[in-house]
Amino acid sequence: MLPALLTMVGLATAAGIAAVLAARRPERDHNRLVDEIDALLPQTQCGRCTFAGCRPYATALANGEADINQCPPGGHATAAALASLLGREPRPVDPRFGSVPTQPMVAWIDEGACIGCVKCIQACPVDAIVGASKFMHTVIAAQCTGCELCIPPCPVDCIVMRPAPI
Amino acid sequence: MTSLLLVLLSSVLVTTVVLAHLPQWRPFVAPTDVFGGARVIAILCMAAVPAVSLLGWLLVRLVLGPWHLEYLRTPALVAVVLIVVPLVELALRRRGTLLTQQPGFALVMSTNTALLGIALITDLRAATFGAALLLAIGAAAALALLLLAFAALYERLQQADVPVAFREAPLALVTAGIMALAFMGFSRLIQE
Amino acid sequence: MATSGVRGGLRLNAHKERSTEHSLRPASPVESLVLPLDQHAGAPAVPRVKPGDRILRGQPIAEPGGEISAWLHSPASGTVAAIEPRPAPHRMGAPALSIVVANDRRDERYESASPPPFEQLSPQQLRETIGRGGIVGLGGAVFPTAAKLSSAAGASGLRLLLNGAECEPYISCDDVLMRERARDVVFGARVLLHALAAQTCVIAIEDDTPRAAESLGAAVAEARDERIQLRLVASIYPAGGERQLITTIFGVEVPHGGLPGDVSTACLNVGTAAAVAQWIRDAQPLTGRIVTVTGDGVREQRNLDVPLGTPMAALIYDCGGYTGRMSRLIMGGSMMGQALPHDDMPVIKATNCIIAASALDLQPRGPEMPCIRCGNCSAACPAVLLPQQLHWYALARDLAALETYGLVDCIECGCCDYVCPSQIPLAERFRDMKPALLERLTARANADAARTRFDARTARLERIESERDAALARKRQELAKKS
Amino acid sequence: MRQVLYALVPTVALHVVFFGPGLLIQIVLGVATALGCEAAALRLRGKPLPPFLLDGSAIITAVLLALCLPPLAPWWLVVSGVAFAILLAKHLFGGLGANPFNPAMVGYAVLLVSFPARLLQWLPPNVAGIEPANLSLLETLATILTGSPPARLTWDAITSPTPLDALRTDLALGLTMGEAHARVLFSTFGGKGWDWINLATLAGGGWLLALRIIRWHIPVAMLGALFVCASVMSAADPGAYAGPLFHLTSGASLLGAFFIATDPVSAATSNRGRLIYGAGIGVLTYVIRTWGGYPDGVAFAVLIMNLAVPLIDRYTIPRIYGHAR
Repeated sequence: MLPALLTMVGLATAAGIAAVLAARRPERDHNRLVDEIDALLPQTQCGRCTFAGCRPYATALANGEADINQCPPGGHATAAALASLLGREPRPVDPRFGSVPTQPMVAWIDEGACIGCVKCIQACPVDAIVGASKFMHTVIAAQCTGCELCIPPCPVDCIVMRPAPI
Repeated sequence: MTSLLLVLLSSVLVTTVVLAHLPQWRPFVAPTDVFGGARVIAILCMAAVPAVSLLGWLLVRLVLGPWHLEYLRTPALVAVVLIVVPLVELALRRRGTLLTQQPGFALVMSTNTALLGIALITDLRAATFGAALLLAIGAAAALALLLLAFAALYERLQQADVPVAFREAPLALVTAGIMALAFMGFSRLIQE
Repeated sequence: MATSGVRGGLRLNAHKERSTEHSLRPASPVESLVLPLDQHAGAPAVPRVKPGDRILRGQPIAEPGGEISAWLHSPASGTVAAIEPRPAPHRMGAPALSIVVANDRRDERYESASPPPFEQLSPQQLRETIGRGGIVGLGGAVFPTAAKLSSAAGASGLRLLLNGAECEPYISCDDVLMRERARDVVFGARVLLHALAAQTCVIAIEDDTPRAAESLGAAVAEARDERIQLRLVASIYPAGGERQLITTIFGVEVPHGGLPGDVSTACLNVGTAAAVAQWIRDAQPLTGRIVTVTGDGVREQRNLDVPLGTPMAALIYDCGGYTGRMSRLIMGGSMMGQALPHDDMPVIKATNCIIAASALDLQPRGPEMPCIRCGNCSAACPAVLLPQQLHWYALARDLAALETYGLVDCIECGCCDYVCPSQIPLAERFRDMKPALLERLTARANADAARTRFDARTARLERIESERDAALARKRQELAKKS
Repeated sequence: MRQVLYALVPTVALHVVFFGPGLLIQIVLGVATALGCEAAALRLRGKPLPPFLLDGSAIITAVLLALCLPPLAPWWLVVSGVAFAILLAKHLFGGLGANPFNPAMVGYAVLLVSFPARLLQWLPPNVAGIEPANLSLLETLATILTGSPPARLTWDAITSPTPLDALRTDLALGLTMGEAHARVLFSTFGGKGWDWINLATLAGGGWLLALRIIRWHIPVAMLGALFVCASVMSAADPGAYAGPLFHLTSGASLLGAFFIATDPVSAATSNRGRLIYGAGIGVLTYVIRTWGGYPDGVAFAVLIMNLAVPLIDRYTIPRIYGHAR
């Protein structure tokens, strides 16, 4: 009786220790997972997911602090890919984070109305707006991700979203 | 030679069980990368199967045997699986082999039947440590290969025009059945 | 000795002799010429004339609309009748903005200052001059020649490859061109060698065009230019594909995603070389080309020297009209050509051949059966792809797998279609899937670029922040010292 | 696929010469079942009948399966085998072009595993030195339909093991190779009768190769691997293992190499993959024949390698033009 008890208790303890050891992701694994998630995100850097950019969102996903349906620019395809990668249940994008765009859009500055305040330049997460203080600004369409972050700061509302050139 | 073939035969039984689980690794998902998942599990098996089998064999010979506790063999081997798999998983994660699953029980869940089965067979069949080693390594290789083969086959079948009623699990079971049929060819390979 | 270093390919019945029996003759002039502004690769040209303007033959009527674009010259004297959308063959009959020229049949020539002998120009000046001739690749890709030369020029050990291997069935315009204008080809080769600052030139032709070989051989000998040599290649379709030909002649493969320039080669069509010669030597810009009119559906199968903008209907009429067996109209060869919905479309710079096909020429495909993975297609594929696997993934629209199996490397030669026992239109399916895959690749490239820029900006902001903090701390320390 | 059927004609003809008209009845039964099942499956799946029914693939499956069965096997054997092949192995997986396992071999394996005794009741060849109980066409038909031999004969009087089977039994009884070979069933390099049938199969296969309907990779790799295995083992112990020529000319080696393993749907698809696939079949065939529980291993070997095909395909993508190695 005693040997049996000892054996099983010993084995169970060892299993418990192993389970505790394996319960945390080692850093390297964590970083690779973040990279892998980041690769699936559209890199719009719009922050609509409530995080400061795509990589912060990826980190939150890897930590289990965010859901897979928070990326409107990525649309349902991205949500499905994230669900598949993370082994979670796929869900459509949550409309609370924004509507899924039907076509790629880029920002466009009405250069006649622009007063050269540089506020949009500071807001652009990918440095896609060029210009200087008191000079007209313009959006480099090829580099614009369509995040719309430049629209709220504009004091004269001269920025509009237009379909991306092909 | 003979023991290797024996191992192949033995692993068939357990593998069929594992394979029936395969579609469930990524529940509810259009399985975009079943093969990628299977590759990770195959690597895990390559490492865990020999470890579990040998530890189990030693445990039975050195602890359970002398104390006449053979009736505890199955629960003891389950415990060995529960010890080894998380540690192997940890080692893989340290190496950076991508495991997207959250750490915890997922991998144990999907591999325990196979590991336990192979450990039991090793324990029953191997008389010496050398034989146990050979059996364990052979079983690990066979299991890993079969997993990969079945995952690749599963991915191919995803795109086939399969009658709706037979999609996913039914077809996986039929396939596993035909596989078992194919491996019947190895039956009586070793007359003991 | 004819060589082929290419894997796969097909020996096809070339059907060329039917159109090469008659000698080349100019097409009969027509009343109205339609010149689409986007008939070359790259940005559309921008008109320099207004409706009603009087123009002369060879006068530039549209200028390049971008970095990669081409000049357009009037093929006849007359007036600009309109600038309006007209059905265009390169758009499968959809309208393209075109300059319509009303021919006054006076054939008055536009006099431009004739350029100095090309040897006196620097390679760069010469390339610019070639660009002003409106010259684009006449093999079918219509890429502006000046842009191509500029991207390739200056590489060390650069070789010029003139492609006279007209491997596609039915087309014989290059064959006829090499027979009749071999001197132009050789002169063009010398001009191009100078423009590229290249040292060697290979003119590659197929071993089933002996008269072209003879005539070119004589022209090469006459030119006494040791840099130029003639090479025969086995007539296996698609031996004349740019990449395939480079591999056959030089034994190197153009890397994936690369250009011939990456293996120090500039590859141009022989017709382009002849057009360059006519422009540089005779100051005649590209206003016409040789077109093969063939197929069982037209009465007189032959090659014609056709002014650009001539309606195809007029060309068919010029060749005696349709026969009763005519069933389909195709621009290009029987393997890669495009079916056209009607013949009310102009000849453009890309029009090498018009096939009025009967059911004998192009047998209608049988009903499509499932792929049985026989592998005939992969044996025939010159790009060493596995079309049977690509097809499987194309049906499943699995873009990731299509990328792995190299859909981007498909040259759409149609060999797989031709050999498929299940009558699967493979090349068409691959063509349909390519845009989606390219979109995916572009999206990924854009995302990568955005990520890099975002990371750079984040790093910059952090640096500025830490510098500001450091400055603040320093100031505080100084203040603390003072007090 | 019609040519594949033509290429089987010599094999079938010699089979009839040596083993009587049973095979023809089996083929008729099998083809009828195959077409019936195919039509039913197509109807159920809502596919058009004519192009699929007439493409010949179902007929080939039936003929190959019939060729593997003893000529006097009862009718329900071939019918159930073919039905399994067409319904389960083919249409369940998506029909023509999608079946990962060779349907004929699935049908055969099912029968072999379920009714091993029936499948071993082969006939003695009709050659000088062996006096088989020659059954007339009518008697053959009656035997197949009723499942019992004509009243004047017993099963034991009619049947005889195949050379592979006989050899296995003899070796198990402790006879050496030489002694086993001296028995009446064997000719110089194979079983009597079987040598000629296999020669006909080789001719048919060669014709298919010449027509480029099949490619050389799979047959050469399979027969080569079988040859190498048999050579090595019989060189090691000539008394216990049969030589390479015997292996190549007995059982379904040649039929398998040219007609079964080359089924493109279930085979590997790149040339390198085909070599691996063929070699795998050769090795497994030898292993199962020599050490396994069944007299012939081709069917199992083919099925096992079928399973490996998607994996092989995945790792044998040829280098695309312009890509770095």
